Amino acid sequence: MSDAVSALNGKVAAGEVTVRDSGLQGMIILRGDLADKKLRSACKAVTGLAVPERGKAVVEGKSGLCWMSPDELLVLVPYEQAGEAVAKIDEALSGTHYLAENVSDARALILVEGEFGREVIAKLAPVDLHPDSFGVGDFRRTHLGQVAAAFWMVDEDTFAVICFRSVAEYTFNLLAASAKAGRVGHLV
Amino acid sequence: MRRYSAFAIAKEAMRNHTGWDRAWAKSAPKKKYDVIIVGAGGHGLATAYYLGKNFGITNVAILEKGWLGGGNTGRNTTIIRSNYLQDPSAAIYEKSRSLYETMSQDLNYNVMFSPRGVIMLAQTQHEVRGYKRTAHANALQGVQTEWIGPERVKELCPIMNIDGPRYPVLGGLWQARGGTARHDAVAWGYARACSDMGMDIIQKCEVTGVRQENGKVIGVDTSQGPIDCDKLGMVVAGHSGVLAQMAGFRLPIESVALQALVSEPIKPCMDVVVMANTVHGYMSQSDKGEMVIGGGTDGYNNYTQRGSFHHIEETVRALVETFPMISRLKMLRQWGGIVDVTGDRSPILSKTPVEGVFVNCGWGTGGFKAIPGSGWAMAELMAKGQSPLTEEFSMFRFREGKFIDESVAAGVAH
Amino acid sequence: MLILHCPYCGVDADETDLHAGGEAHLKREGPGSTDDDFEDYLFLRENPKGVHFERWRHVYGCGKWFLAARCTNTLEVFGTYSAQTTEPPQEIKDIISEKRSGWSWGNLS
Amino acid sequence: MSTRLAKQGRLINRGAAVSFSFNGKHLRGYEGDTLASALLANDQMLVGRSFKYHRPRGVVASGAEEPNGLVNLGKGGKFEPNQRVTTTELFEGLSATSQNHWPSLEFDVGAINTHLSRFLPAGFYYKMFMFPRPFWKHVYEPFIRKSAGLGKAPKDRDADTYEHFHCAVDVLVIGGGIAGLAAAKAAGERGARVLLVEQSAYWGGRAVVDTPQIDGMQAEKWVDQTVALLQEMPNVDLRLRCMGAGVYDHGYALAYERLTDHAPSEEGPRHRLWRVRAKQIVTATGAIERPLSFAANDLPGVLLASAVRDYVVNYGVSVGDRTVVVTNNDDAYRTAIVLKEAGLEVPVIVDARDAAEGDLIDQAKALGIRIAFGKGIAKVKGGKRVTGVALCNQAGEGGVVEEIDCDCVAMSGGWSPVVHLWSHCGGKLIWDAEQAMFRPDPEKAPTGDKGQPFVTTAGIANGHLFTAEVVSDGWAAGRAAAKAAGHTKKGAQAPEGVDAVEGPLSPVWLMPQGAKYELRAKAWLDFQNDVKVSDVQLAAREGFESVEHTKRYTTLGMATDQGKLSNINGLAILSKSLNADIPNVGTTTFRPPYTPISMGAITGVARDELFQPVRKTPVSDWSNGNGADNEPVGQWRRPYAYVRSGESVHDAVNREVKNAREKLGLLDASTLGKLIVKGPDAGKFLDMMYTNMMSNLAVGKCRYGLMCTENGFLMDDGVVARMSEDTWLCHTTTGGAERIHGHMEDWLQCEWWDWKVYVANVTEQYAQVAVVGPNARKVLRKLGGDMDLSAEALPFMQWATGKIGDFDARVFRISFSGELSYEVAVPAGQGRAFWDALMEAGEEFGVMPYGTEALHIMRAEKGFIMIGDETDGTVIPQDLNLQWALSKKKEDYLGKRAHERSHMADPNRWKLVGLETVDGSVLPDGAYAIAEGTNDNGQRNTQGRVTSTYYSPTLERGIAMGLVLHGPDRMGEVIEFNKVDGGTVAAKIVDPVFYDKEGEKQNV
Repeated sequence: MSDAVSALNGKVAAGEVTVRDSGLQGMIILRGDLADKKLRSACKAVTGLAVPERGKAVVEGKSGLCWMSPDELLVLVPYEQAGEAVAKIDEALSGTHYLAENVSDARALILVEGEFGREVIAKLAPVDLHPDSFGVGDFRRTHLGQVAAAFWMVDEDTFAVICFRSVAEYTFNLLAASAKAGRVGHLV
Repeated sequence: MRRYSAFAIAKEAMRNHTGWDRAWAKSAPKKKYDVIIVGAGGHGLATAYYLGKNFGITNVAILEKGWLGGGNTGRNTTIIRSNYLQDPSAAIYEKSRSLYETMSQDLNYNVMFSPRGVIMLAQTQHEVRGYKRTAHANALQGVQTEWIGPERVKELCPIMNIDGPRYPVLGGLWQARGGTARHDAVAWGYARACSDMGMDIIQKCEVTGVRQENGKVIGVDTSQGPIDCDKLGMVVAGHSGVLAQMAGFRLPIESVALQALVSEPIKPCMDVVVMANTVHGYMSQSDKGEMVIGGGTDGYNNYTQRGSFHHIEETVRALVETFPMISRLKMLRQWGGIVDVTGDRSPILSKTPVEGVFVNCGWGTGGFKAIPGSGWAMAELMAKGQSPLTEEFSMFRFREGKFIDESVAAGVAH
Repeated sequence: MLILHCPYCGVDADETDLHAGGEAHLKREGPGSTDDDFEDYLFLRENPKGVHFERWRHVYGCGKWFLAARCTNTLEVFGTYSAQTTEPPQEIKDIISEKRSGWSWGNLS
Repeated sequence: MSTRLAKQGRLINRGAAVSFSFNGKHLRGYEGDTLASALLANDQMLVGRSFKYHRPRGVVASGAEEPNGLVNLGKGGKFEPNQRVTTTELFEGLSATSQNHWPSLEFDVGAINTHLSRFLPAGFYYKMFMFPRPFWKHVYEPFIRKSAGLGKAPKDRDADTYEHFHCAVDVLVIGGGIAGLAAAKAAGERGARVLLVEQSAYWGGRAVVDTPQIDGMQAEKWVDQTVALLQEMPNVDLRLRCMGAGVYDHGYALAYERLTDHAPSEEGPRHRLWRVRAKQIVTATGAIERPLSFAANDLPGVLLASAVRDYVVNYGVSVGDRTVVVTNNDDAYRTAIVLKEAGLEVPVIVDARDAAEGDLIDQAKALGIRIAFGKGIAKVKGGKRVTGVALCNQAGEGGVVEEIDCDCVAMSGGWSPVVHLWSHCGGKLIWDAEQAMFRPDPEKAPTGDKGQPFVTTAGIANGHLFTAEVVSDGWAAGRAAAKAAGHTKKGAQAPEGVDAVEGPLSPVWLMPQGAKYELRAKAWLDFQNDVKVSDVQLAAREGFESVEHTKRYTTLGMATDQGKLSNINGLAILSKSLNADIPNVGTTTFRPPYTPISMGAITGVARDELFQPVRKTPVSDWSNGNGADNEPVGQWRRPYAYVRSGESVHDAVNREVKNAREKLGLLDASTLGKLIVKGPDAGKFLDMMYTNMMSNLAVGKCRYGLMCTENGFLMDDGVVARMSEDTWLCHTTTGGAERIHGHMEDWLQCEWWDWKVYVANVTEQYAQVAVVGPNARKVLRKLGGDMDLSAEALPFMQWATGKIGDFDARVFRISFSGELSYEVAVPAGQGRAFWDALMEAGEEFGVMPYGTEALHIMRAEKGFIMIGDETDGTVIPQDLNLQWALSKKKEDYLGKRAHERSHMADPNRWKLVGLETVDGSVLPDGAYAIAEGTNDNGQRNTQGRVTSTYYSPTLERGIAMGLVLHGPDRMGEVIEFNKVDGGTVAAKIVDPVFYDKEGEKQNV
């Protein structure tokens, strides 16, 4: 197949807090009964990870599972494996009521790296990002500025932000502008 | 009634203005009236005024639970226009606009009607088509409007950024005789005239019940005791649902908050009213110099007269994009009003299931401009049982699926 | 600026994450229904100055619709609950009755 | 004269001189000065002109309540009108000009109004300017507008940036005076997450000026110590130059942080708007001193007593050499004492009270200051500044008993708690007759999302005038707030304050009590808007009995200071005039913000490219680089046409249409919505969503579908393809993807929640390209791959997947143009490469991209409807002759019941037809078909309207579609359409399919 390019095609805005395109990432919408054994083992099979609790995400490298809603997971796998992962899930869940769609190209994954990354996000999202309230392992769907987005923390100084492909540039510029404007000094 | 004039003022000046009497009389409720109007806002007072002026019905009481003109009449952004698309709307709003032209003289009270002109901006191809359609409709409705290009828009409003990167201005619908008026003065002027015709304006008088006898209204219970009447007009905007409930029927309306704000006053820089519906904001400059700004309504039912701040934010964002210079002005004051919105966002002027009870509500975000026309039409409906201006605005139209939808041409209607 | 608790993802969602969907517990009227019932279903609303049952969608969050019992006069929220129900849960009715004397389910508040 | 003192000035750094300019005059001040203190230090007493009478005005206050000292600040992109001199910190190079005068501040023609003032009482404009009618718009109003309006309008684009910040705290403390500090400390010690904001540039509020004792030390020391302690606490954030602007429902509050106003050369945002979610809010917002209402109290040189004190203590500036203090309370004695100790003259303290005792009074006496009890000021003498006062008996009518020369008057009518933030969200007030003030009613606090009170008020703002009460009240409020937020750790005990013993104040609303009209007509209540005692009394006489009426009639409290100085005095005068108690007359509602905040701050980063999101397809960049003339469609920007150099947009559109019809056109169709609907009940569900049948669509086939709202109106359309036994793919319009997805979820979640259906929006997963024209098949074959694209293998209205070249493709044989057409979807990541490949391979076949206008024209030539053109929210399928798409077999679908209503079944609804002008011209957009006569409202009757109209390059004439009364039965009939200029155009009613009626071109 022809070489795919991510929406932001490697864009980077370096600074005290750096905003960068994380590149191609395999993503699968999986809707179904999250308590169902078949579904849980299928998730395990394609990511090697266990289904997270409500409001959480488990991510290791390019693989992960994010809790999107009571009947939806976002399955992360390496980009080139997305197709076969969907096929695996289809096979495992055939006969049950579920939906699995490859949406790797429908979204963009942006990394926000740096000490006051929390504050960069907090400038844009109506979410309590105090360390006591949000940390590594938590997953949140909300809006950044005027677009839908979801994020989790890769580590204490890194946020991973997902948005739709069509607004990747807007979201990137929004994050870059907020990073450039500097620290607030509140979330410490 | 003591006539107001420069001469009268000069005369009073010589005796330290000790000769002025009350603008409207203070009245206690009588036992019975031919007509009771509930709600001494602009629409209620205008209804009473035209009942007297056009039909000689002056045994009228206007009941107000707070102070007259204290509801949406005193909370809106005072825009007056009649460039509506649908025939019934154009008819009543143009009637209204034309009454505004001579209101100061008719009432001998300067309501400062200022036909400075209203531009509805077209910023998408869809809007271009919508407003060209409105212009064609208006031409047949006797409403003076004109489709104008971007250059003319800029000429009429130099502070506007017409080639914004996001939504360049493609043109606009221009109504030269639209404009603004002093909202409080409209209520005060009508109140003074009603009082002069011998009508009773009773403030701080809350209606607590609607009394009926075999399906016909016979009076109301109020915080100042029961009052009898032959006919009852409910003209209480945001609270229409509550009143209808007292009368035992429901209305196809919901009450939501509409917000507005003003900037600090600056020297004149904007001589027209501009409405930008794609970005959801509109702005004009008051005689005091404040930029008067409004936007859309909240999405949820609300009686608090407090809206959500993010709507203010969206509106200001939109207007900073359209008028970049306001970025360095400051918001002086923001406030909210409760508007009642119907299923098709057009008003209700109608008989009701209860004989003798008439309702005037559902003006949503567009009530102020309609005050005189609404009063005129409502008076005719109450006096004669029908009016060509109210024909299509019956509360029963929803049952038949016969809607009057203005959102067709514009996003928000103010 | 309201906050509503999303019963699905468990977060206290900011109003800007939500979309209001009007009165809840409406009974759909389809073909064969009378004009009165159909008008009632589509247009006539309680619009109370007081306790209101309404639909909200956590549109920027989990995307789920949920229901809320809220006072339109004070904006107090008595509780939020699943949209997959035709009546508010008893516990929420109890909370309301306790806070708004004289209120009862089904009557206009 | 006003000047800089040799000593004093705790806030200024005499080591650092700062130069600035006022009205072009170059002046010097010190670091730490406000513009007000610096102007006074330079003897610039006159700072502006009033709104109505253009009276000369000087600084009255020292804080946010200042009504007179408003200036134009800065230049170009940093220009800002109406900046308050008392809250503007001095910086190097600051340049300010005074406002609202012509030609100059010293000589202002508008000042003629002050001589006409007796002809311009409250509301005069309601009573005149009515004749002749046109004069209001053309003569009177322009004049009034010109003389009103204060500052200049900015001209240039804002050169600064702004930002927002969201945070959630347990306790938000507003106000950094001793009450606020005590509250923050108490809350912080108990483990609460605390944000403490102070609008000014320093901590301590009034206490640091009046230096009482707290915990056995000078207030200033206590403040420094406490601030240091708070800065040590990790759970406490302190912010100076950050004003609590507004309190909203459910614990939402706005704080307005001014980051670089005091240092414009610094990098970064100018303002930051904090959107705080607080479990509890403590408003420790202090109080504002009230002016006294005596004749000519508006002259430059008449200030609040506290302000005179502030200028000496904080800035080492004396407003005058000889200051007369006039008061009805003890506090103002502090001013006299401070002045005396600074070596300045205080000829007399005019005390309206008959007698009073207290420490301060003794102290004043000990300093040898004369005190005149029972006296008042009959009149202040002077023109552009104070030259003296005439004393009278407070009990009398103003007969002058003595005249005293002075160049400054320090007045105090008592203190009004700042209750604005308490009131913003519904907190109620009670009238405290003893202290003559409104203060918060603790029983009626604003309530939050659980119905719980979430605002408490502390200190002077809560009606406690004395240090001891202020600090303990602040401490208690902080502790209570922390507790309410769930934090109960042990903390230190309440701080203890010590006060001078003061006697009670006696309310003075008018000076002298029985002032004659001449005096009342010169006694100002609202300085900026020129509202005088006589105006409020006139309003009362004329029946404006509600305080809201009076406020609006006289404009009292409507100026940029929002009545901070005038509300209570005005209210008192009104209630006296009505012989009613103040609480019965009520107070006006307070609206956010506390003081004005910049529109820039409200906008935040959402300007220019970040104003709104621009959605892009994988092909957008290519289009923008190749002449795309974009039109906004929702948040997308779609190419309207690809314009080549030397041609007009119109030429381009015609070229694109012709080329697609004759050779090969490409359309970026990626914006079309794509929804996957899957599950055992998916078919049943789609049968409810669409008016026509979808459950019986065969796998591999496509069907055009219509969607109606439950109210019966057309809401969307698109091609539905069946992917597998339990999976459908629904295409929506460009604007429709999110809307229709939400619509489906709504019905699934809220109505048919037991149905087994999942929906996923995969719109952006694919780049979709419409390959259109006689050469469509050729170009795809040339790209190669493994798909059989022959008419036999892939006939019209079917779809297949496979490889085209090395692209994973899903190919739909659907056509919106009437040409041979393939819509090819490839993964978005390969979209651009696919487009490039098509452009390259298509070269030999005459490929050209085309935009939305060509798309519209081609569909119109084929008589296909367009949602948004033929539909407008009032149109039902029957109007468009789409009955065939309304399933008879189905018992129910959204809109079916609605269509049974009388008006929708009405045979007289306008119906879709084609229209051809007799002269071949293009019908005007939105024209109406006129009918005979007029309706009851005198409006011309109509019988139809144009819904789309274009020039057809294919047919080389104008073609249109429209809705016409009984249209389909009137084929061939000619009707007239109106033109805005009054003329009409004749058009023939024809079949809406103008081109290739048999569809031969698409079925090959």
